[in-house]
Amino acid sequence: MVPLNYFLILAAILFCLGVIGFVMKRNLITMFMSIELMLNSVNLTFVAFSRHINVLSGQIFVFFVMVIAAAEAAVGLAIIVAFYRNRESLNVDEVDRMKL
Amino acid sequence: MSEFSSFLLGTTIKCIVVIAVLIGAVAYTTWLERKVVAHLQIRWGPSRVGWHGLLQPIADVLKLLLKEDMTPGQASKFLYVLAPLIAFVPAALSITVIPFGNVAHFGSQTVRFQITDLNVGILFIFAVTSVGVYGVALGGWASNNKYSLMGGLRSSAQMISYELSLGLSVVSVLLVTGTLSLGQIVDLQGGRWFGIIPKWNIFVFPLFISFFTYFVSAIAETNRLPFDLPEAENELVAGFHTEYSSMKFGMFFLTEYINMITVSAIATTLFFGGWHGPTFGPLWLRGILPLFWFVSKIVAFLLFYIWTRGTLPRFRYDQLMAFGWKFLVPLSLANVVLTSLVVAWRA
Amino acid sequence: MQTIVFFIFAFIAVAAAINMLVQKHPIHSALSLIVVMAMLSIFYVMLYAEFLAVVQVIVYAGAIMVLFVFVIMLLNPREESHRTRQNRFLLVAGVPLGLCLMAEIVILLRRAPLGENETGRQLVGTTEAVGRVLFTDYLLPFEFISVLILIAILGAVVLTKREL
Amino acid sequence: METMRFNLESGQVESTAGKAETMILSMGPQHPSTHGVLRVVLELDGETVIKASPDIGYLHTGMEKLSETKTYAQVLPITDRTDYLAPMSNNLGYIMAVEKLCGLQNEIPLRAQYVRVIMVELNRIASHLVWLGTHAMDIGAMTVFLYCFREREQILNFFEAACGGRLTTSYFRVGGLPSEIPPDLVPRIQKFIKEFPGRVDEYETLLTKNPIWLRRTQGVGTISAQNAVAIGLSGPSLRATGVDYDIRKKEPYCGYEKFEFRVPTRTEGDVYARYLCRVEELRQSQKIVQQALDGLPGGPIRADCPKYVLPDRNKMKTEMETLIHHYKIITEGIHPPVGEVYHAIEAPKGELGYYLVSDGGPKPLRMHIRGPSFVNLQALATMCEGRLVADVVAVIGSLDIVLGEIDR
Repeated sequence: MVPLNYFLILAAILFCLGVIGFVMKRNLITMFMSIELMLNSVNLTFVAFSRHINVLSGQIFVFFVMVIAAAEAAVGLAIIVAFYRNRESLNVDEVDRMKL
Repeated sequence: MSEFSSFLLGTTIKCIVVIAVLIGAVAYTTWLERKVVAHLQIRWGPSRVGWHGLLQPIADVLKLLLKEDMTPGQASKFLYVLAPLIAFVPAALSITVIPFGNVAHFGSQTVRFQITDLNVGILFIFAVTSVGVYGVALGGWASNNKYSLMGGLRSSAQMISYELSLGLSVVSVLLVTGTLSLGQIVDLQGGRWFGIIPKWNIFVFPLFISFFTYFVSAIAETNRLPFDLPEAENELVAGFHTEYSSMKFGMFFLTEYINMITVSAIATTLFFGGWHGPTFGPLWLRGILPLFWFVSKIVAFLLFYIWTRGTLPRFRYDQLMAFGWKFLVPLSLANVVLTSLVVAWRA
Repeated sequence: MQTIVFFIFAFIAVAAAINMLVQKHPIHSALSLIVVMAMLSIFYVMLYAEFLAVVQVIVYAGAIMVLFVFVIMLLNPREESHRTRQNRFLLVAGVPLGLCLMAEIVILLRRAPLGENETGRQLVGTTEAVGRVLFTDYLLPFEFISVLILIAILGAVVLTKREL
Repeated sequence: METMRFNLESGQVESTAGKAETMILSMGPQHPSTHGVLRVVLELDGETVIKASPDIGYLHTGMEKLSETKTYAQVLPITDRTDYLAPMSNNLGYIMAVEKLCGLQNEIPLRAQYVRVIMVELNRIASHLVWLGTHAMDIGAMTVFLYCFREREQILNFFEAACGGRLTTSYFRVGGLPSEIPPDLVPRIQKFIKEFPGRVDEYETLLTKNPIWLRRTQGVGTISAQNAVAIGLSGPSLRATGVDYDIRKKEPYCGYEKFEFRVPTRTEGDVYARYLCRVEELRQSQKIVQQALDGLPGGPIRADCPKYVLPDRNKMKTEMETLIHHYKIITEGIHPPVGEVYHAIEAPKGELGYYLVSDGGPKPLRMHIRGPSFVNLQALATMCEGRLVADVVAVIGSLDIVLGEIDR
């Protein structure tokens, strides 16, 4: 039996890597992937706690997070594609320009 | 711990045997395909290497192994090498949960003809096969060839679309059987109605519709005619594996045939009673016969595959997508509703 | 035994996550992320959440990440360059900030009163158990989320239409 | 994806900054379904074709120029190699042009004319069979291909029996035929022709009503009758648009007016219409061959015109004058009168015309071939615009082009 702490620390490491990626990366798609990494690490804590306190709710939340992540990916990637069409770039620094 | 190690040993042996048999089966599926298609087309097919060309698959493998292994100069090398592996491994993995025979007794040992009976068996297969898309998509992308890229894009779109109707058509089977474990699904299909009709799922009322949607989407999932758009050789040269040669190409080839076998095996398991069939004779024969029924059902499916290949022309890409989304998905959705109504009415 | 397995896979997960940040081309990052997700699926199995483990692979690796790879292949962007015009300090600040955050969480975890699993009950997240809870206690959120995903589909379709 | 545009005129790849998202796909010259060495430069938006520019010349062998250095008899083998799927038609077109040049067009004996019709119509069947097989294969139906080649093989055997060559027949001669056909050939062809309608039914069961085939071909590669005439389409591709133009009917040659047959037309002008027209032509050609075989007259096989036509070999051995004519024709070749002539026949692919200029010498001063494939290929760009890549393949297949004739 692996202690709960191990999972939580692993999740923390993954979450922070996600944060670092989100702050450092300038590519919209990679930033988006960093967000997914954060979501995943949170999922891991949910499942770990669910196991720890013997309630299934945690797993249900993970299920919901996955569905939301799917929705987010669909919309987010659509936005990225639209952005790329207009700017021919994926650099996030160019998002703030309002006009073409 | 000894129980654990004997389990480990048993499973390892099973895995090795299954993979070996599977690859042999693939080799002879290619032989079967070439032979049957040849006879459909009034020619002989392989007939020089061995009796009726029976050694042809071995010659083919040797040829593939000995061919020069080329990598395009501008290709993304790592992904280019990785892609065939990504395609191959999930295909081989998905066979692990399929029960291909009854429990047999050899002396004191009892052997179950299934590597492992997961209680999420079907979901496992879906999970594993959904990873297989990467092999095709990345293979197409990494080759740095426009034809390959288009093949890769086409195939990822196609596989995602048809996975939907594939999943939905399986849902109605789950509604009727009430379990995700393939072993239990097969067990439920034992016995007969009125002493004649076997209790196969295909004969349960709305399930023949789901069999239809399942099999059509399965043909699309395995990229076979009339849905072989990703490698449509007349438009895209060879699609995603245009640039592949030697054993890397062989891996893709192997994957396609393993997928055919897996899909047929799942169809057999879900709809045609798996390994069930008449058993008779001495004990050893009773142990072997289920295996025989299972294999013959799969061969029947493979023959159907080959027959369609010999008969039908190919869809166009947009028609394929329209067929999937406008016909198959609504049909399988309606079928799920119908099945649940039937199940509710029975309960 | 389990702990050893955990450490092996945890190491792979972290390495893959770091690789995701280090890689310049988005497609390599995406592949690393897929590895992380596969590892998480293994952890779910270790935590007896078998349904989630499978769904993790189907949804994340099989659908979401395919979408990512698909978009990357479609746009075929060049390798990322780190020469950004603005916000250069983020580059410098990012790593320390993240490390600080990590340190905080770890310190908090060490203080948190996390006892061992008190009840002897072994909770297994089978499909049936998860489904039962989902369709009784969480029916309303479930319905809401299905509407949400429908809206997302519509949104994605509208966004990718050529004339915005 | 790529901001480059291929300029066919200059042969350069130009940058079109700001016009992103189009991809240049060079389809061919080594591509499984561009029927030889055709290169089509496609400008794609996703999979939609914005512009299709055929790029030809990969098979150029200078046949027309080469003909100016050969005697009239030596040009004949060159014509085999233009449309190599219909060598008999090419031979006939060329030979008839030379005959016209020499003023022999009314001297050809009836038997020779009938044999010519039989051979040319068999060749039409063979050519259409290759078209049908490859066209079906382009759309993914493999089996038809082998069925078609089974019948084509028999026809090639007939050619071999008649003239010794299967693809490079070089069969007809100025004034008639080189030799009498073998005695067993007529019953063999009879037998084949009797079976043939059943074989066509066989192909049609696989395709004509197949829903996938219909979806792939109906409404694809449409061209209006007006456009088709403007481009100069001919043959089945033209008739599929509703224009009832067949040289065999409009300007009968070789005694086509004696045979009863229908010229199939459709009005849709799409790939499916072209398919139906050609399949019907298979049946009509079968009828013509049947009639020609039934009414095959006896008599001489060469015109009696010693200045242009080789004499009978036995006569040559006994008559001094004939020997001299033979010697002159063999050593110098024939000397048609000064003038120019154009003669067109209905080849399997459309109007095949030979234009010859004679300065009175033994070699043509100029020869030009009006090949149907070359003209029909022009329609490709209009037919493909706005369609998908897969349609390009279907359209190329339906145009039935042979690169040997296009590049010449």
